[in-house]
Amino acid sequence: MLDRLTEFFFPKQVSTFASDIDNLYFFIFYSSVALFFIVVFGMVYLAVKYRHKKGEELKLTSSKDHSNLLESLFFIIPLILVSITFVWGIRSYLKMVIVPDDAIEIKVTGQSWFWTFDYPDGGTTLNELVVPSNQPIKLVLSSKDVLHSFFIPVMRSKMDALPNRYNVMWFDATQEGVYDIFCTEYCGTGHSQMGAKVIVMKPAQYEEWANELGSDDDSIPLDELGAKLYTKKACNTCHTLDGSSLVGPSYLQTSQMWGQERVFDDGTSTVIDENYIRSSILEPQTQIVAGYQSVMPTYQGLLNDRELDALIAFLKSLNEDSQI
Amino acid sequence: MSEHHITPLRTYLIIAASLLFLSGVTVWVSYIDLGPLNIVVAMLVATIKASLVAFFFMHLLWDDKKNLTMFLMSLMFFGIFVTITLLDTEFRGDLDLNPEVKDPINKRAVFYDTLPLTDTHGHPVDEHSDNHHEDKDHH
Amino acid sequence: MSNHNPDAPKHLKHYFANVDQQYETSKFAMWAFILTEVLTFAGLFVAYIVFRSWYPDMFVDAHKLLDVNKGLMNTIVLITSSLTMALAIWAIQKNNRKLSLIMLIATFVFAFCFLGIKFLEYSHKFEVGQLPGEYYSYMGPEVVHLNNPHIFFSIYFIMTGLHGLHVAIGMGLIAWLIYATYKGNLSSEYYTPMEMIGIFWHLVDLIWIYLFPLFYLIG
Amino acid sequence: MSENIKQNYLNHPKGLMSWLLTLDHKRIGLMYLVSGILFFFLGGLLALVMRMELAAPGNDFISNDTYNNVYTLHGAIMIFLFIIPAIPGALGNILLPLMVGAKDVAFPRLNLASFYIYSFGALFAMYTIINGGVDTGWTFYTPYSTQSTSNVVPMTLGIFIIGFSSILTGLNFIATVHKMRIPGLTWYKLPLFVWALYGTSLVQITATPVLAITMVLLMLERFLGIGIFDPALGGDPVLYQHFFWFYSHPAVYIMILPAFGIISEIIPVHSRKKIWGYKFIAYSTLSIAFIGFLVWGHHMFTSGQSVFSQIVFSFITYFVGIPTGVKIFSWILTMYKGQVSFTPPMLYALSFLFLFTIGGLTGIFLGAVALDIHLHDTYFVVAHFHYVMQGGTIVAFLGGLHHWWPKSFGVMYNQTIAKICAFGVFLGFNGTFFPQFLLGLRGMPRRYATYSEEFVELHSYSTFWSGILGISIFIAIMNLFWSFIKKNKVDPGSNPWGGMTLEWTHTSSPPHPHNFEEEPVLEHGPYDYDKVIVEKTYK
Repeated sequence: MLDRLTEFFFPKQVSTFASDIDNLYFFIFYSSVALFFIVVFGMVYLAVKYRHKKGEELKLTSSKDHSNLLESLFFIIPLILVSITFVWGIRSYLKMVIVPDDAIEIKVTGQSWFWTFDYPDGGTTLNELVVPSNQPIKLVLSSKDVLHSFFIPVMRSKMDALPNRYNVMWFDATQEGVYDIFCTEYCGTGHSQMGAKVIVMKPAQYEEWANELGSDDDSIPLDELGAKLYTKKACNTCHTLDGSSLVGPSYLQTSQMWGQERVFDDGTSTVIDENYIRSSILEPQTQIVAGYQSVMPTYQGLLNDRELDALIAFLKSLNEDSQI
Repeated sequence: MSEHHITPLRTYLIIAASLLFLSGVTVWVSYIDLGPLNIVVAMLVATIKASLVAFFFMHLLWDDKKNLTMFLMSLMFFGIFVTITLLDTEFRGDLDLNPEVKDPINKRAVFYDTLPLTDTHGHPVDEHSDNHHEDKDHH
Repeated sequence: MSNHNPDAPKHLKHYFANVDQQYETSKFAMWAFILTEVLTFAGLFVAYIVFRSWYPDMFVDAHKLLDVNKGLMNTIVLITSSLTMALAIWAIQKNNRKLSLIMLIATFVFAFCFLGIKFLEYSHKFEVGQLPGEYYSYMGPEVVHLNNPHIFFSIYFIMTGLHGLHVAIGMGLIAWLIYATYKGNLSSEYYTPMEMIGIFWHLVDLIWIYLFPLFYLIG
Repeated sequence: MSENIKQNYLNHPKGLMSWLLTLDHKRIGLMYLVSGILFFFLGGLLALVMRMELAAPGNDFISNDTYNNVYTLHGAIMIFLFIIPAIPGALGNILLPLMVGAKDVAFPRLNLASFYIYSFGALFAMYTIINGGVDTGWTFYTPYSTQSTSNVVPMTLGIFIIGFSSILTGLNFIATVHKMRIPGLTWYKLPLFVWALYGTSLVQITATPVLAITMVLLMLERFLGIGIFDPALGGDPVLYQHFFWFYSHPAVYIMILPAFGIISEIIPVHSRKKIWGYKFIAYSTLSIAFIGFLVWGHHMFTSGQSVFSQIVFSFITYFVGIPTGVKIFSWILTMYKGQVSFTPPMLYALSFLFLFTIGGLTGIFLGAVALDIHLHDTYFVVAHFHYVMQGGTIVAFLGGLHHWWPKSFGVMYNQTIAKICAFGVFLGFNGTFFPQFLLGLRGMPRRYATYSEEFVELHSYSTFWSGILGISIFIAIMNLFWSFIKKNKVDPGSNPWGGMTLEWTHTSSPPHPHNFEEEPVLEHGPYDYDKVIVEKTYK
């Protein structure tokens, strides 16, 4: 019964402290339902019982306006309930802040509008947090621009990412799977698209993954790698493939304009070629396409040369695809 | 309006003299190094001065006590604001389990990196005879 | 009820029962206003306290760039003006309009001196680049090792600036009082505006009493 | 009542200037009411636009940027232009002097100035809309607000100016309550609406200055980069949140306390029963006002503030719950052995009790730190504060309007339509916001223009009911104003609900330009239904 209810109210319980928090929720929930029914039942009962019936004369009503017993009950019952809630809330909270010593530390950086994850053995992923199951994971959060907040509903955990400061959160995933991550601190245009995934793997699988991190892309052709990177590196948050413009110009449009002039907001223009694409990924603030805002962060350090070539190849291929 | 209290002239003069005297005292004390007590002494003197102003110049001593209540209330809310804010700012990273939470990542704002060194008059010192650094100073 | 009592003095508003009620109401409201003033400054004091405790060394070293002499002079000027303001009220209570007028003018002059000295201080800071926020450019040998001295100057300029604004507003009010006293609108029977503006003026003094040591003496 | 009863504040004196330069608190109250309602409609329209966008995932209706502007303006307009000024400014202005037997507020000129300052501030807010909006959220969190290219400065300047109007109204009310009561009207004989306004005013004059200075610092941060809130310059965004919530949490009580006052008037009058626990209600008003200053940090449970302050804030937060609970029980017990009539104001009051209880109880969930970390910045919070602000304050405001409408303006609305609308508001409200609790529990973050498929069903349900809510509120208010046009006048001496406070017993409807024909003399307490029978007279 309780399991069914938990499923109804909450996402899956994946972290070690999730069930504790859900139980706290149900404790408050049941107390609230009880109090609520007392209030509503009392209200309806009194209102109906003492309603002014048709034709009844107005009369002097009772002067009763207090009852020591009832009033002490009003104080004591809520006081007991909130005391339990407070103590429970703090006890569970302390479990959530005290990070176990054997935790793996992963650095999480928020940036408008994607997440970067730096793993302890080197290696970086974008918008994909890969962690082993049954192993405490400590996340050290910060932000490169404005406030973001890192929210994993299945872990019941959330923490703001502040610029120029670190914040810490941790969890211990109990079940393998792929789960949602949301940004919950408003951060501008792409706020609602600033999602990511947490991928929980079996420890052995994670080991394998961690060893391969950063070396797996050599074998696939450039434009296919580019297509992968397009979503993996969160280009899709701002650039579409269908010609419609989001925060930035669509890849398709740029692709179709290959070799033609592009006009910037300061009046200058340049020919779209490999060099232009490369510099607009690495130094996006220098040339802003007319009609758009200067919001793109630099990808310096986030893409290696092969990956840059791959993205360029992917972009060029879009035009050919559309002509077929 | 004849019943209003009229403070005698002598009181005003004595209060003003004490205020000036205390101002001298607090400057004099500031040249003595008392360590952390410096701030305590300075604030103590300032509070004595402030009470003199409030009670005598502002007539709180003789006024309706409601007015005094209003004034004290303002101090109380100020106290609440300070105390509770300090509960956060003084204790960040207080569990010492996560020392990285304690301090900002960069202690110094980035724009200092481009500021040229100056002498005590604010003129840039030509250390590297770096020309384009100088333009920055003339705004 | 709407017919006005012909014996009532002309400064008595019709919705008050008597002069005393009107006087007490104004005064009480003035104190409520003082409460809002104190809490306006409270925000800035909190900023001061928080940043001082985050950057204790920076505050101590940066405060040495301020001119204690000018600060002390301003303290003396302001205390004296507070005294003359109190005396102006004392004189009008004794129905001595002439003395009251002289005292008000003296208060006005002292207030002007205060702003004059402040102006000298500010203009020196502007010259050497000890400016608030990103406009800060002073990198003299005393401060070159400090972290973020611009925050000290931001807080210094905002707090003394807001205080200076209060002095300027006070000057305007005092100028109006001088006019009203000169015209003979105020007397020992009715001096509510002078009392209210007096309270405001003393508040300005009171805030300076804290600003002076916090910035000039202990940084 | 004498011959010149035909003279009332609405028809005397005449002329446009006599309105624009009026010092009469009732006229100023009416001007507040009209402008407040206009902003309420504007804010409501924006809310419906948001619900339309959220009816389905994806950007079908408006873009992300437009959505961000719309939700920011919805919040800012509802809070700063409607709820905070409207109840004290409209109902408070009209009723407070009448209830204490005064001829006017203590400072009528200040009162008028306060209205114009409010209008001036509102102009800046409107300029913001014309000039392309503002996209920071009504909280203006740094550093987003220091970097955003939208109209942050005009909006914050507008809020800064409106703050002054709030302070002046507060000052005026406090001085009025303290000094303008008629002889014999002691503190414990004051109507509870006056207590509520007194508590509200105390919060207004104490908290608003901090908002003013915060807005100034924010603007300076944009102009000069002062480095207090901007982390890139050594400042601290969490400190901004402390500053902001030091005002904005007490502001919640600026919004809800007057609603408590209205409910404390409506229930005893329409139950014809002495109010239960007068002193408890009066003191719980003041204690809520005070405790409201100590709990702002529960808006910051995921901000990274120190663990110590998390615990302290969570602890103090629960103390708000207890006086609030006492009030709810007292209101319900007031009906015990009374004569309850189900008039439109009473229906609103009962629906307030239902909705506010949910709003209050869900606050307990959010006060528990561990649970709040999951719920923070999700739709659970959205639903919670709408249950308090709309289900609480606005429902009480509508109830208050229906209660005092015949008194203030001398006209009676169609009661049947009013009752139907009261049901419509109740159903529409629950239909709109109850699903949002579930959305939040399941992890739907707030301020999202688009969302993933799993949330579609609840969102579309919410959108459907929001239409019904919007229509009900619109008709309810139109029904009120329609009574003006139809000139459905009540008798000047009428007392349709049998109220016992001075505004019902000692002045005409609408009141005399100077409030009372003769100096009112207090004959009984505000709720002495056990001692005196007051007839219900209508027409």
